[in-house]
Amino acid sequence: MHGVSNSNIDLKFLIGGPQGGGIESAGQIALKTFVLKGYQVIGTREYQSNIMGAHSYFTIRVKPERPGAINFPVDAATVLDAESVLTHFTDVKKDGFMVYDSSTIKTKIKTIAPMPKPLKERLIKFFEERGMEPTAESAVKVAEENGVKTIGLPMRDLIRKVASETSAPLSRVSKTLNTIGLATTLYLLGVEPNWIEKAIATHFAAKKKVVDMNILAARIAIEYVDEHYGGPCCFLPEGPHLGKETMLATGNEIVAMGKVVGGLTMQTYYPITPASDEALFLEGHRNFELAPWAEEVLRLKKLGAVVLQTEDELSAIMSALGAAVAGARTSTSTSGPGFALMNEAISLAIMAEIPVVITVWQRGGPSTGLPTREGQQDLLHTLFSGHGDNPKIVIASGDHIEAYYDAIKALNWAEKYQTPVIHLVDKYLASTITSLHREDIDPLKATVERGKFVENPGKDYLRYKITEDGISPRAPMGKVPLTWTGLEHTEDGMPTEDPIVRDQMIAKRRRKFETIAREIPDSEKVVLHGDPDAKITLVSWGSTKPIILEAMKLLEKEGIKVNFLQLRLFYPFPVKPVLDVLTNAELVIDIEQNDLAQAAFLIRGYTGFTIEHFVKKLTGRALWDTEVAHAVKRIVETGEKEVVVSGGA
Amino acid sequence: MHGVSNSNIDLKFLIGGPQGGGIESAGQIALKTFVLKGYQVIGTREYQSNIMGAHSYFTIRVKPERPGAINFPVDAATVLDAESVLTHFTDVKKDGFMVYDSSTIKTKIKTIAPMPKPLKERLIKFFEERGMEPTAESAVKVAEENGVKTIGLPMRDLIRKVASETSAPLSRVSKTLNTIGLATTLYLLGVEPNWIEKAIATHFAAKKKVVDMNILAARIAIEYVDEHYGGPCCFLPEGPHLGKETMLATGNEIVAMGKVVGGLTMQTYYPITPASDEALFLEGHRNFELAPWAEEVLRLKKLGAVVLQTEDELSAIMSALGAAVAGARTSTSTSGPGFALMNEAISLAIMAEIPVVITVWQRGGPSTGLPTREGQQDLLHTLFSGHGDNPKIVIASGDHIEAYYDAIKALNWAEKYQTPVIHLVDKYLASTITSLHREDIDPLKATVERGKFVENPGKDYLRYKITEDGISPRAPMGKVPLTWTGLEHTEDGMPTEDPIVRDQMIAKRRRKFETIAREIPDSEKVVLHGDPDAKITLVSWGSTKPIILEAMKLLEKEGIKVNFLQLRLFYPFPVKPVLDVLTNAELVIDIEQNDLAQAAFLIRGYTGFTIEHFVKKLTGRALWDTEVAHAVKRIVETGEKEVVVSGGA
Amino acid sequence: MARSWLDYKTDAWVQWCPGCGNFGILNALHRALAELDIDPSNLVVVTGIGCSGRSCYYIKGNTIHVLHGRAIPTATGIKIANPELTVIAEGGDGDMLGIGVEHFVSIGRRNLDITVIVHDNAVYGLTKGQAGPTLPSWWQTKALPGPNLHDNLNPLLLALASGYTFIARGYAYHVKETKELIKKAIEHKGTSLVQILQPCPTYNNIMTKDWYEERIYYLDQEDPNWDPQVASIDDFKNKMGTILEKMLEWGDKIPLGVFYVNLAKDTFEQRLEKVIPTYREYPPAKRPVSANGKPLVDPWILFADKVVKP
Amino acid sequence: MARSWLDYKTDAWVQWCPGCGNFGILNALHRALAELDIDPSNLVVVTGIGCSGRSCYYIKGNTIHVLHGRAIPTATGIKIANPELTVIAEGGDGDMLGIGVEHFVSIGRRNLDITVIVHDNAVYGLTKGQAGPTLPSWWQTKALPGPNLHDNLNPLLLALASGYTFIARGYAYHVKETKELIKKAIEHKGTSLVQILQPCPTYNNIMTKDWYEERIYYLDQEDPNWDPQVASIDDFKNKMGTILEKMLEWGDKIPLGVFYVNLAKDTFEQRLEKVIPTYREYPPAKRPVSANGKPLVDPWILFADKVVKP
Ligand SMILES: Cc1ncc(C[n+]2csc(CCOP(=O)(O)OP(=O)(O)O)c2C)c(N)n1
Ligand SMILES: Cc1ncc(C[n+]2csc(CCOP(=O)(O)OP(=O)(O)O)c2C)c(N)n1
Ligand code: SF4
Ligand code: SF4
Ligand SMILES: [Mg+2]
Ligand SMILES: [Mg+2]
Repeated sequence: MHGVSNSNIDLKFLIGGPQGGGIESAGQIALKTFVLKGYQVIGTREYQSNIMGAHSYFTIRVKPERPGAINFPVDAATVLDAESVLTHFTDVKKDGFMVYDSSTIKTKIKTIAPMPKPLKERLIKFFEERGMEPTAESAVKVAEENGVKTIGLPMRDLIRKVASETSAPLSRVSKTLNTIGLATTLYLLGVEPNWIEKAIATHFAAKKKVVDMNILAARIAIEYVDEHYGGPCCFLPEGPHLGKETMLATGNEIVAMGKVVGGLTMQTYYPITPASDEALFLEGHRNFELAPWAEEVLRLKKLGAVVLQTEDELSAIMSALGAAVAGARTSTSTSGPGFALMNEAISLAIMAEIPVVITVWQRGGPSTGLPTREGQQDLLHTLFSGHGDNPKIVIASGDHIEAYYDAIKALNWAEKYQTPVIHLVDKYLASTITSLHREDIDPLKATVERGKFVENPGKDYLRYKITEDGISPRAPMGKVPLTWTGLEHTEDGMPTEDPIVRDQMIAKRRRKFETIAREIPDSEKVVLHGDPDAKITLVSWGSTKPIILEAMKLLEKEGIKVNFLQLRLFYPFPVKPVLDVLTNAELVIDIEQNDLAQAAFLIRGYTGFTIEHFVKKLTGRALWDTEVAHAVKRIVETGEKEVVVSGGA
Repeated sequence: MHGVSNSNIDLKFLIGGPQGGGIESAGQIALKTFVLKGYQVIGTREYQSNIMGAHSYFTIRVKPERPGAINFPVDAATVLDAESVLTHFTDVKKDGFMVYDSSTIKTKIKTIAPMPKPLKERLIKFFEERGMEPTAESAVKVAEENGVKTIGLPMRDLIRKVASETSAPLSRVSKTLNTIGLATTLYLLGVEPNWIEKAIATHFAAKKKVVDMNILAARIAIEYVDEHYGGPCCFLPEGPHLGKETMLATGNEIVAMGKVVGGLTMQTYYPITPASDEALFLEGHRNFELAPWAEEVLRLKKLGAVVLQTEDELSAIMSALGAAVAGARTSTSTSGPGFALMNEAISLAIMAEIPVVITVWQRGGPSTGLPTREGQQDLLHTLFSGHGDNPKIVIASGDHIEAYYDAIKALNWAEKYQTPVIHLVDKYLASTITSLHREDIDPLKATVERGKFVENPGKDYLRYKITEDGISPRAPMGKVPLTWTGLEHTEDGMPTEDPIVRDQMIAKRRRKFETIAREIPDSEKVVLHGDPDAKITLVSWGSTKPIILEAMKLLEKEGIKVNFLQLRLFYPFPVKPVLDVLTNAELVIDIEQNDLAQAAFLIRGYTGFTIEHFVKKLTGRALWDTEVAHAVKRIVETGEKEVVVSGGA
Repeated sequence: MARSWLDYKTDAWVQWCPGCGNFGILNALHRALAELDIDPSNLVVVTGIGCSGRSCYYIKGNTIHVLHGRAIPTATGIKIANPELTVIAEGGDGDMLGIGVEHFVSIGRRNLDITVIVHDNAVYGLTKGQAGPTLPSWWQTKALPGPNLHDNLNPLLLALASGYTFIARGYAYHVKETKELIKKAIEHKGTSLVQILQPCPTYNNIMTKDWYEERIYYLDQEDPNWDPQVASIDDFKNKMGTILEKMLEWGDKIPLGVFYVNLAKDTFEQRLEKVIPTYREYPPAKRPVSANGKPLVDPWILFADKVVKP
Repeated sequence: MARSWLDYKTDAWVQWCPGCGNFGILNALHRALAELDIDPSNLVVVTGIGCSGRSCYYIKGNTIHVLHGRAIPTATGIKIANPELTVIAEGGDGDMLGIGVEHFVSIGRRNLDITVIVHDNAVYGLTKGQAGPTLPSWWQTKALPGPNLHDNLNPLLLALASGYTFIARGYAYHVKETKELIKKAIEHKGTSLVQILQPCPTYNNIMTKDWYEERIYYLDQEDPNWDPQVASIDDFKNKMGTILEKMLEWGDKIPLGVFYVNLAKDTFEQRLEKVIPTYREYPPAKRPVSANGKPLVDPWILFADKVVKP
C-alpha cells in the first residue's frame, strides 16, 4: 500500500454522515490515532446550517510534518449512509477505497429527504445519462468502475453483533456505527488495531462503558474486514513524532487559549457560528491555576476570567467597552452579522480611545448567507467599520500558531494603543483541527503588555492628554474622577466644538496611528514566503496561508517557482513592504475567498499597485492546495485574469 | 456703499445669538427680504449640539445669481449678545458694520457661561496681550480699530419702546430683539423698509399680531438708526429676479420634496440630527393632492404617504425593507450613527435583493463627534457597509438641485435594480437654505421608474430567477406565494448550500452590478466642471460642489485655471471617466471634509491613480470658497501636499 | 372549497431534529391557517434566525427569512405597507426575547394587527444550545459549560407591559389546542402573542416533554368560566389581578390558554387611517407612484409653504 | 468630613433650557451622592445621548458619555469588571425605553447592582421634540407635525416584567423626595429603576409642571403603611395586586415613590462569585494579567483536555 519509510506518508481520507451522527467524534478519534502513531494531522469539517440530519463530513490529512491543506480525491472514504455514498462516490482516488453500509445501498436518490435539491437533480441526471438506477448502489458501481475498492459493511448485522456481545440496547449500540466505519478505514489504511483502540480510549477517556463498547465495535469491524476483504496490504510505519505530547485544537480553541495566556480578564459574546465555540471554550476554562513561574511572582494560586453572554452584539461590544474603561483587559468575539451590529460602537471606541479586541470569525455572506461555511468577505467591512474617520488596527491570522500569538498581540496592541483591534479569522480556521507541539505554543515566548496603563493617576490626570506619540495615559475607573466620551473633547474629556481643539484632537489621533505604524515591526505586517527573487508572487491573507504553502510545493514540482506575500496587518497598511515585493514581481496573483478581491482592492487603494490576476473560491468549502496550484498554473500558462475554483461537496 | 448696478452686488452678513433666540427666524426673514427684492441667496446655520443658550449663527450671501458659498469676513454682522460680539468681532471686513446691543457691552468674558472654554482662554489672552479689559466692549473697540463701523443699539430702551406702543408684555416683546437687530442691518445694507416689512409679513404669515409687533420693532429700529447713525449711504438696487416666484428650502426639505415627487409611499426614520427634519417635513406633507396631469390619468384627487417613526434605526431599516417586499416604494433617512446600526440590514437587502433608499445626512464624527456640524466622513463606511461581499449603489449630491433629482433617481434605481441605494448628503446641505426657481425643480423633468416590478406574477413566479442582466422580476407580497431570504438560495428563494448554485447566484448578483454600471450614463456618474483642458484638476464630492465652483472663479481672477471633477456615483465606480480626466491633468488636488481623504482612497483603489495633494476641512464648519481658492493657490505655488483649512467660529 | 392544512405545506425537507417541538408548532399553524381558510397568496410569514426561523420555508405563503431578532420590524413594515395581508412574525425565544426584545416591546406600542409566535425552547437551538432568555437561572442544560446565570424572562408579562392586546401560551405537542390559540391570535385585531412552549430534545434536557406535561394545564379547563377579555374599566379592575397571577404562575404548574384580550385599543392601521384619509384604499404597497411615469405632485403647489410669492 | 453636594458638581456650564426638569434631577442626584458620602473616585455615571445624557459632564466622578441607548450595557461591563464601583446608568426616555429598551429589559435578567435613572420627559429633547416612548397616543406636543400614533410604555411595569428588584418613580422638581428615592435605589443591592417625571418646557407643552403637579402624589403619603417590600411568597400574594394597581395608575392621579423592592434575588455579582471563586477579590478590572510581563498560565496544563498524551 505504501512504503516502509514514513517520510513519504501522505494520507487523506474523509468520513461522511448526517449531522448529529458522530462524524466529528469519529474524525477526532482518527486524528488522535495518527497523532499517537507519531504523525502530524489536520482535520476539517464541512457542515450545513442544521442541527441534525443534514449531510456533513470530516476530511483528514496525515503527514510526517504538519499538513497545510486538505484536498481531493482522498485515499479512503467512510460513507455509511446513502446520502454520503452519493455525495462522495467520485471523491476517492483510483486504487483508494470506500467503506459503505451494504444494508442501505438500495436507497433511491429521490427518497433522501435532506439531500439538497440541486444535487439530487444533478445526480439523477448523471445516472440517467449512464442508464443506471438513481440509487446509492449505482454510485458504488461508478466508484468501482473508477478503480475504487469498495468495502461494503453489513452494518445491521455488525451492530447486532456488538449488541449481542454487550448488554447494551440497540439504540445505544447504533451509536458505534461510525466507529465501525472508522476502524475499518483506519485498519485498511494500515493502522494496527492497538493504536485505534488507544485512540478510542483516549477520546472517550472517563466514560469506560463507551470506551469498551467502541473498542468492541472496532474489533468486530476489523474481524469482518480481515475475513471478507483480507485486511490491509501492509502496516503504516511509525511517524517521526512518536511519543511526543501533542495538542489537537481547533482554531476556535487556539484563539481562546491565546486570550487566556495573553491575560484576558473578560470576554463578552452573543452566540453565533462559527465564533461561539471560542467563548464557550473560554467559559469552560474560566477558572485557572497560575503557572509556577507566575505563582512565584504574584504569590497567587488561582484566578479567573469572566465570560459574559449578552442579550445581543450591541451589548456584547458595549459591555466589553465598559469593562475596558473600568480597567479590564477585554475582548469580544463574533462573526460578520454580529460585527455588523457593532459598527456604531467601533466608532465610539475610536473616538473615546477604548481598548478592545474584536475577534471576527468570518463566514460566507452576504447576510446570513452560508452561515456555517468558509468566507473571507469581511475585510473591507471591518476595516471601514464605523461612521466617521475611523482608523483601527486590523490583523489577519494565517494559521493556528499565528492565531494563538495574534490573540495575545491583539490584546497588547489594544491596550498599548487604546484602540479597537480587529482580529480576522474565519470558519475554516475555526473548525480545522491541527496538531501542535510544545514549541509551537510556548507560553514563555509571549509577552503581555499594557502600554501607558496608569494604575495610580494623579489628581491632574487628563484622559485625553495631547502627547507627542498621540497616546494619552489610560487610568482605570475607580481612582480619580475622569471622563470618557464619544463627543469631540478637550484633554479632560469635556465636550467641545471649538474648531481649534477639534483640529488638535484629530491630529493627536492621527499621530497615534503614525506611532502604531512605526512601532509594529514590518515582520509582523507582511511575510514573504519562498524565494524573494521568484518572478511570480502570490498574494493572500488569512487561513489560506498553509494551503498556499502546500500549493507552492506542488507548483515547484511542476517547475513553477513562486513566492507568496502573506498580508498580516491591514491597518496601518504596510505600504512599503508590500510595494517592495510586488513591484519586484513579473506576475502577481491574488488569492482570496471573496468576490470583490477585497485585499487586492486595499493594496491598490493604499499603494496604487494594480493586481491583474485572481484566484477565487466562493463556495464556502475549504480551499485545496491542488486547486490553488492548478489555478496558478493555468494563469501562468494562459494569462487568464480570473480563475474561480469550487472543489468540495 | 455699493454701485447702482445690481450685477456687482455681493452681500454677506451674519446674525449671531444664543440657540433658541430667534436666529434662524431672523435668517429666514433676511433671505425672504432679498428674494423679494429680486436676488438669489444662500443662508447657512452653524449651531452647537444644544437646545437653548449656546451660541449659533446664520450666515447669508446675496447675489444676482445663486451664490455658491459663504465666506468671511462679512459686510455686516448682527451680534446682539456679548458672546456673539466676542465670537464675531473679527469676522467683519473693514468698512463693514457690526450691530450690537450697547446695554450688554460691559459683560466680562469669564461670566459668559455658555462660551466654550478654549475660546474664552484665547480671548482673554488676546485682550490681555493688548492691555485691554476682557469684555465685549473691548471686542467692539478692536472691531473699530479694524475699520469696522459699530452700531450700538440700546436694546433695553428699544424693546421698552416697542412694548409701550403695543399692549404686549415685555417677555413677548423681547422676542423682537432679533428683528430689531436684523432690520437695522438690512436697512444699513441698503434695503428699503417696505421690503423688510413685506418679508416679515410673509414670514409670520397668518400670525397677524406677531407680524404687527415685528414690523413695529423694525420701524423703531430704523428710526433709531436714522437718528443716531444717519441711515445707509444709498439703497440697494432691485435684483434681476424681481417678481419671480422663488422657493426657499433647506437641503433636508428639498430631499423630502424629491422623494414625494419621486413617488415615495413610505418613509421610516428614527430621529437624528441632521436627518430628522427631512422626515418631519415629509410627515407634514404626507397627504397631498394630485397635480392636474396626474389626476387626469389616474382619476384620483388625493393620496398619502406613510412616515413611520420607529423605536430605533434597526427597526427603521427593517420596516423599510418589510414595506419594500410588500411592494411599497420606500426609503429611510439617518446620519452616521444611525447608519452604523443599519449595517446588518444592508447586507440582508443585498442578499435578498430588496429595494430601499437610505438617505445618509453626514455629520462630524467619529462617534457622536460633532453631532450638529458638517462632515463628509461616511463615504468609505457606507460604501463598504454590511458584512460579506456587499456592492450597493452609492451616490452623492453636490447641491440642492442635484439632491432633489437624486432623491427621485435613487428611488428609481432602488426599484429597478432591487438593491439598497445610499444617497449621501450632509449637514451643510441639510441646513443650508437656498433660493430656487421653477425651472430648477420642474416636476415634469422627473420620471418615475420601477423596473421589473410585476404587479401580476404568474404561478410559476421565481423571486430569484437567474437572468442575463442579473435582475429578477420583483413581485409584491399578496399575489402568489413566494419567498425572500437572506440565506443563499435557489431561484425560488429556498435556502441552499449547494456549491454550484452558490456560484451561479454570486454570478447573477455580479451581473446585476454590471448592468447598473452599463445603464447609468457617465454623465450621472461624474461631472467635469470648467475647461477640460485646464492643467489643474480639483477633485471633490458632495456639498463642496457650489463652493468649489465659486472658488474656481476666484482662482481664475488670480490667473489660476482649474477644472473640477465632481464625483457623483461612487459605486459602481466610474473608472474610465475618472481616469480620463485625471490622467489628463498635471496637478490633481483632492478637496474633502474628512481626514482620511476617503474619495482619493477610492479613486486609487478603483483606478490606481494616486492623488498627491489635498485640501481638507475638519472643523465641521462650512467650507468657504475663499479658503478653497487660497489653499489651491498655495499648493499650486508651493507644491505642499496638504493644506488644512479651518475658517469659521 | 375550504383549504386543507396540506395546502400550506411546502415540499421542502423539514430539517428539525426528531422529536423537536417545532413540528407540532408547524402543524398547528398549518391547521390554523387552513381552518381560517387564509389564502396563501395573502398570507405573510416573517421569521427570524434560529431552528424555529426555518419555519418560513415550510409554509406556503408570502414568506421572508430575515435577520436574527428582526422579524417583528420587518412584519411591521409589511403590514403597514399593505394592511390587507395576514401577517405573522415567528421566531425563537432568543430571536424574539433576546436580540429582538427591542422590537418585541416596541410593537406593543403600536397594536399593529400582527401575530407574534414565539417558539420557546429556552435555548439557542441553532447555535448549539446556549442559554435562552427563558431559561431559569442556575439550570445547566446539556451544552452549557456552567450553570445559567441569568434569570428567565416572563414573555406574557412582558407583552402585557408592552401593550399587546392578545396574549396566549400554548404547548408544542398539543397541536389541536395550539392551533386554536393561533387561530384566535390571528383573528384578533391588534398585536397578539402566542408563546409556545417547545421541547428541544437535542439541547434542553431539563424542560423536556415529560417535564412540561407534568406541569401544564389549561386555564379554561381549570376554570370553565375563564374569560380573558378585558373590555371595560370594570373588567380591568375585576380581572387584572387573576390575569396577572396566572401570568406569573410558573413552576409546578404552568398555565396554558388565552390569558388576556383587550379590544379597547385601536390598531395602528386604524390610527393611520385617521391621519391619512386615503390610507385604507391606497396603502403604501398598493398606491400609484406615478402617472404614466410622471410624478403625481407639483412641488410648487404641495410645498407652497416654502415658496416666496412676490 | 462628609461631603457636600457641591463636591459632586463640575464647573461645566449646564446647558439645559431655563426651567428644564433636568436641573432638579441633577440636583437630587448630587445631594443623594453627598448624603451617601460616595467617594467621587469610586462613583461611575454612564449616560446615553440626549439632553439628559449631558448629565455626566455635570457630575464629579468616573463618567462616560456613550452611545444613544447603550448606557446600560456599558454600565454592565463596568460593574462586572469592578463590582466595588457604585454604578449609575442615566438617560432619557428615548434613550432607555426607545432605542435602548433591549438593554433596559435584559439587565433585569441579571439583577446586576446598578441604578438606572430615566429622565422621562416623554419627548426626544435633544433632537428637537419628537414623540418619546412615554408620550400617550393622540397627544400632539409642540414640535410634532401630527398627533402621536404610538401608545405610551409603562416603565414601571416593564421593569417589573424584566426582573428589576427595585422600582421607583420620582418627579424632577421635587428635589428632596427624588433625592431620597435615588438614595434608596443606590443603596439597594440589585438592579434598580428610578423613573423621574421630567417636564421639558421647551418641547413638551402638555406634560408641564402644572400638569404634573395637579396629578402626582406619594404612595407613602396617601398610605402611611405603604410597604413596597416583597420578601416572601406571602408578601408576593398579598402585595402584588396593589403594587400592580399602583404601577398601572396613570391619568388623573400619578403615584410617586417606591413601588417595589425584592430582596430575594442574588445580584449578578453574587452569582459570578459562585462560579468564579476568585471573582470578588480579583475581578476583571483589578486582576493581574501577567507576571512581570510573562503569561500567568501554561496552556499545556490548563488545556490538558486538548492534549494527546502518548
Ligand atoms: C446578528 C446575529 N447574531 C447571532 C446570530 C447567530 N444565531 C443564529 S440562530 C441563533 C439563536 C437561535 O436561538 P432561538 O432564537 O431561540 O431559536 P431556536 O434555534 O432555539 O429556535 C443565533 C444566536 C445571527 N444569525 N445573527
Ligand atoms: C444611533 C443614534 N440614533 C439617533 C441619535 C440622535 N439622538 C440624539 S439624542 C436623541 C433622543 C433624545 O431623547 P431622550 O433619550 O428622551 O433624551 P432627552 O433629550 O429627551 O433627554 C436622539 C434620537 C443618536 N445620537 N444616535
Ligand atoms: S436543536 Fe432543538 S429546536 Fe433545534 S431542531 Fe433540534 S430539537 Fe428542534
Ligand atoms: S429641550 Fe427639554 S429636556 Fe432638553 S434641555 Fe430643553 S427643556 Fe430640558
Ligand atoms: Mg430557542
Ligand atoms: Mg426624553
